[in-house]
Amino acid sequence: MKDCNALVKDNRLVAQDTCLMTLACELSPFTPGQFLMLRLTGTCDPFLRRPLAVLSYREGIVEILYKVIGRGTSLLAGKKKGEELSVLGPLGKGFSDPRPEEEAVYVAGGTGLPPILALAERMGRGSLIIGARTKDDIPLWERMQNIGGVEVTATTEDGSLGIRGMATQALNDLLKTVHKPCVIYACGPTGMLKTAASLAQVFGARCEVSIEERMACGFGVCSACAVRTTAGNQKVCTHGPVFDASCIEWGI
Amino acid sequence: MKDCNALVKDNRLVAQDTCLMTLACELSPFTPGQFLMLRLTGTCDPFLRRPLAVLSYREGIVEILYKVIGRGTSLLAGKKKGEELSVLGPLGKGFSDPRPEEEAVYVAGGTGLPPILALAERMGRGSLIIGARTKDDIPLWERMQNIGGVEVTATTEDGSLGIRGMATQALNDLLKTVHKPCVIYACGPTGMLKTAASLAQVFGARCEVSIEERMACGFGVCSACAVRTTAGNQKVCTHGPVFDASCIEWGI
Amino acid sequence: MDISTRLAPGLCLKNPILSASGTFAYGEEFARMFDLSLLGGVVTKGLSLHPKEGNPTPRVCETSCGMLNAIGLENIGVDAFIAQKLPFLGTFDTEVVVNFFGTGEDEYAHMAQKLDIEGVSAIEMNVSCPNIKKGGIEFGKDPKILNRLVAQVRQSTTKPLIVKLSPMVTHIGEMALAAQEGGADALTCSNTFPAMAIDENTWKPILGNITGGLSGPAVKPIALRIVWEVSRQAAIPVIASGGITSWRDVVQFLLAGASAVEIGSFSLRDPLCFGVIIQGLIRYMHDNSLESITEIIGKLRTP
Amino acid sequence: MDISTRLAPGLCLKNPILSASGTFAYGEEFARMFDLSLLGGVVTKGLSLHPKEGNPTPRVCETSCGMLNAIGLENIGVDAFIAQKLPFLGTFDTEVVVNFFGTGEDEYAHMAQKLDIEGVSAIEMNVSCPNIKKGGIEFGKDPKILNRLVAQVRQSTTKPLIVKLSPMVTHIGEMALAAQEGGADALTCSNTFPAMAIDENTWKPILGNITGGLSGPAVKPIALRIVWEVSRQAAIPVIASGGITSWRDVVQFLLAGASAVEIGSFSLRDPLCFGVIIQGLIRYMHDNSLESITEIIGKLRTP
Ligand SMILES: Cc1cc2nc3c(=O)[nH]c(=O)nc-3n(C[C@H](O)[C@H](O)[C@H](O)COP(=O)(O)OP(=O)(O)OC[C@H]3O[C@@H](n4cnc5c(N)ncnc54)[C@H](O)[C@@H]3O)c2cc1C
Ligand SMILES: Cc1cc2nc3c(=O)[nH]c(=O)nc-3n(C[C@H](O)[C@H](O)[C@H](O)COP(=O)(O)OP(=O)(O)OC[C@H]3O[C@@H](n4cnc5c(N)ncnc54)[C@H](O)[C@@H]3O)c2cc1C
Ligand SMILES: Cc1cc2nc3c(=O)[nH]c(=O)nc-3n(C[C@H](O)[C@H](O)[C@H](O)COP(=O)(O)O)c2cc1C
Ligand SMILES: Cc1cc2nc3c(=O)[nH]c(=O)nc-3n(C[C@H](O)[C@H](O)[C@H](O)COP(=O)(O)O)c2cc1C
Ligand code: FES
Ligand code: FES
Repeated sequence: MKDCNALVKDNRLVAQDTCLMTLACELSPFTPGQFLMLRLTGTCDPFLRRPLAVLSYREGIVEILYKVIGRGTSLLAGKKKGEELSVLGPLGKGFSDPRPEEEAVYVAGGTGLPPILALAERMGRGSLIIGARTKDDIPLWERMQNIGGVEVTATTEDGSLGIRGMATQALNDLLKTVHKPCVIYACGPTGMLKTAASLAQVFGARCEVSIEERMACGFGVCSACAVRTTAGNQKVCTHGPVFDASCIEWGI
Repeated sequence: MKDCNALVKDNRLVAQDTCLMTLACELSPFTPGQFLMLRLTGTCDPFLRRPLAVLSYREGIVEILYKVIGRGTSLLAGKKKGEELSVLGPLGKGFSDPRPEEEAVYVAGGTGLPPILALAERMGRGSLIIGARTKDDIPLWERMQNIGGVEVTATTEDGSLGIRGMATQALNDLLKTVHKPCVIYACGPTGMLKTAASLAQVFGARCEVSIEERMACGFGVCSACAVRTTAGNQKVCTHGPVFDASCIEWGI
Repeated sequence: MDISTRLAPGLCLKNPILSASGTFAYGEEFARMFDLSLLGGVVTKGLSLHPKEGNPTPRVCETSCGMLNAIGLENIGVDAFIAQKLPFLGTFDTEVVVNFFGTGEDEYAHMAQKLDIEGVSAIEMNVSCPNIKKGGIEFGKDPKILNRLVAQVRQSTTKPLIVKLSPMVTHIGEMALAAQEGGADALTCSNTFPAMAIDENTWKPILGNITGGLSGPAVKPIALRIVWEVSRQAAIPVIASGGITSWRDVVQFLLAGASAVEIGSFSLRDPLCFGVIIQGLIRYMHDNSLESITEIIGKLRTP
Repeated sequence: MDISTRLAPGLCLKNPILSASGTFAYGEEFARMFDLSLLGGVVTKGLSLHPKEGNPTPRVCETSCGMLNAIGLENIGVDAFIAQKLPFLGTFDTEVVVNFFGTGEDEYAHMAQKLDIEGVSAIEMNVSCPNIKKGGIEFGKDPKILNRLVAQVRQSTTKPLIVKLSPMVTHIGEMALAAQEGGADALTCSNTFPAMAIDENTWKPILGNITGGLSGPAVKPIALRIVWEVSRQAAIPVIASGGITSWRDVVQFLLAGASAVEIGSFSLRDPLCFGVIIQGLIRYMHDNSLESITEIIGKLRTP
């Protein structure tokens, strides 16, 4: 982990309200699932950094993919080539590699795509399910289809791309067809993660989920990002964001 | 007075820590001595607008000349062509014209140049004295010398340009040579204004000074910018910034 | 859609947006920028029995997302106000709330009497001033002193009486109840926070008065908590004040329990914000199919 | 140049920069980023007798130039701290200040006893917690309750005792004197300001706990005023806390009367700020030919 200045190389809209930014900065090697804390301005307003997953990092160039939600991501979307950002990371614990005997299934929904895509690209095997409301919400569709060794399925609620329905339905269908040990990697809305976790139990699969929680520091000192686990409260930013799904106490 | 968006056309260093900015925005006609309140960012930090005199305004293009002092002026100096600012103005009461029979003497020191230069350029007659610590502190020296009809004298404390000494000394010397009714227009450090005011009294000249005071609104509603006058407290932003020097209670 | 809001018997604003005291002078400057009739009400600069000169300059100073002021309550005095400013305000279709203060109970009462005239819709007492008779303790810092003061003013006026609380107290709810029991019709929560700024180069305070009052977005989260706390304890309407800059802020303060809001510092930075905020509120209500702002007031959903 | 500062008999920091409680955990994470020995001292997360789970999430929220937190004092408990964290902190050349709290006087005293061990340089009492035996009123809100509490803790420890005051009180000077007379060696001014945030879309509070504490640059002007007020009334050293982000802020707080400062929220945003601030302070003193920070402390030039 380092605090470094990053230079915006490119920043463009790649789907409805979703931007892909490339930044030049020297990071240590990352594990998919790890994230950065981005500081957006020189002034103290906005005050807190924003957590965003690393999509890729190679030779001093990092990619992030983000949805414009509120003030911070709007400011980010306004950054132009040549502007500077401060970047802290890579932070947290990423996904574990699938074991050699395991079939890997990647499931992403909403803003959960970046860490999942990073993992699928790194592993180059298995199946990826991307779920969205509609076609326009799916970024990097071409790029996903070209990950060598990874089979990609999209689900959309309105049927505008791929299968009509939910990602978890497609996951269920897929798991039925897999006849070897399986590991599910999921990132997305809590409802999706919960369902993925129970499907994993039903099918006897291993399941890792990447959790989102509001953060202040991102490196483990403020206790903002608590998540209830079977081992008590854990910090999403250092113990996670990736957790073994069976350890999470999902609550109501 | 209007609140309008202004587009930065140009912004460049023209002397030590001093920038000239041109902005495109539609203002109503201005009187030299009037000022603008500039808002620097979209966020609330910095919170207050900054008062800056109008140097010139013609056909939708306004010029301001400012010294980089603190946070606000630094942010201003960082603005690039194409960026936007919000501009409130023109505000306040400017200088009165010299009467036909009056000889006009303009005296500027420190950040006091812009309103004085604006007036000299508008009037096209009289004498201008610009005082500074050193040559490098004097912006727009060429431009000043080319104001048709206005004789320009520089004074520097280190003698690096013009006469070695203070602007008020040069004013004193000049007044000795003028043998008709005279009006002095001054803007600069309080010490300078005070001396100009007493010289005016000694020589029986009329004297108008432009006063600086911390402002919050700039349009007369907050009472931040009080100045003691013979008529009680007055607001620099609406009753001034230009006052008849004989009305100011200079204090200690 | 009904965005009117009731603050007291006989005091109903057509919308919940008021100017704040001390950032609107007596309305003349803003009237040159927009029609004051668009406001729910205007609150005047705080008036005293005699004209007041105020503090030495500098009187304001910028802080992170906020500002300090130590104007020192400079004002033209109540008589000059009534003679020179009130008639002008009367030409607009808006409620005129007159903010005032005194140096002792009798002066407050005297002021209230003087302001019990046509053209004044309500009076707002600023109690963040020292009681010079009681050794300089602020009226707004002791519930007993506040209660007595309010009761005395109550007897001196037939106008709706608004008490503007000081925020920097241990038990704001106690102060609210003290004012309510004294006969206040509504409460403004709240005034500025005592604060200061220092210049590390000169080693001097930046303000001529050493300390001043903090306002602006910086204090909004505290003001919101105070409104929420007071509105659950007091039975009378609450007017919010502190850091409001947008219709979003207005909705948040309404949810916390405010019946109206005052916009102060932000209108110094953006004098045209009032219209923008009112339009934003109307649009928000329209988009959410809300018929009346009473559907928002105090409707915060807590677990 | 001497930038050391004395906070109590036997407690002298090599420089006036401390971490703040709750934004530094127990030091391990920061130790991976820089050598903790550069700090004047570290202040640990607030500890309780038993481990504490804290509040439901969301626990933090951004505000204008600041943040709210409602962590709910989650901590590993004093025993785990002593066994697992204290030895690590002991490996650095810095003072270890242990922040703690209790639910009643006996628990505070018991905690103080437990912490009266080697490796602990001083203890800092957080009194912004409700006294569950006294109907939930905060210890830090009543001078009598505070005085008794401090006196009892005083008798239970030989360590320098720092009391961290709650800022949201009517008379902060009274609270300071109550702590001083109870036997405090130093005062930290101050903790966060009770505040809240509301989501106008969901109509819900943003924090799981509804309210939280405001910190960051937004509150700095108030914290500065509190330090100035307290340091002129109390005879014991004051440690400043609230919105510090730069060496300029540090100089301002020293001028106002602080003997040291704690840096909290800003270090969440900029974890490397400590070194930058210490270097800036040294440079400032050098540029101004200052030999010792005692030449700055309390030297505000007032008219
Ligand atoms: C470990 C981690 C990795 C993430 N990776 C990505 C990613 O790769 N791409 C992406 O689009 N989004 C990602 N998110 C979500 C992203 O952090 C938020 O969408 C973003 O912070 C919103 O900021 P804002 O200022 O636009 O929204 P605002 O609502 O204005 O933010 C206000 C505050 O809430 C916090 N916040 C708001 N939404 C979230 C959220 N969903 N999770 C955590 N904090 C939130 C912000 O950080 C900020 O402190 C990630 C979140 C976490 C915790
Ligand atoms: C009517 C008027 C006209 C002016 N015209 C010019 C001009 O044409 N060119 C120019 O270079 N300067 C001018 N000034 C001074 C200019 O406003 C300040 O230098 C500028 O506001 C400094 O802002 P800052 O953020 O860089 O400094 P900071 O010190 O960071 O500012 C902090 C606060 O102090 C105020 N402040 C600081 N210095 C002054 C000052 N001298 N006068 C008033 N407020 C101040 C700022 O407005 C701000 O609110 C004028 C001032 C006034 C009152
Ligand atoms: C320059 C200035 C002058 C003020 N004068 C008064 C006053 O005379 N009487 C009063 O009750 N409040 C006064 N206030 C307080 C405001 O009315 C308001 O309550 C406070 O600033 C918080 O709101 P804001 O954050 O919207 O400014 C003043 C505030 C400012 C900034
Ligand atoms: C996330 C967080 C947790 C905190 N936890 C504690 C705590 O456990 N005990 C305590 O006394 N203060 C706690 N504080 C208050 C800080 O120590 C500090 O006094 C306050 O935040 C003001 O300083 P700042 O503006 O530099 O953050 C906490 C503050 C934050 C932001
Ligand atoms: S965000 Fe601070 S501990 Fe996780
Ligand atoms: S700056 Fe507000 S009255 Fe002059």
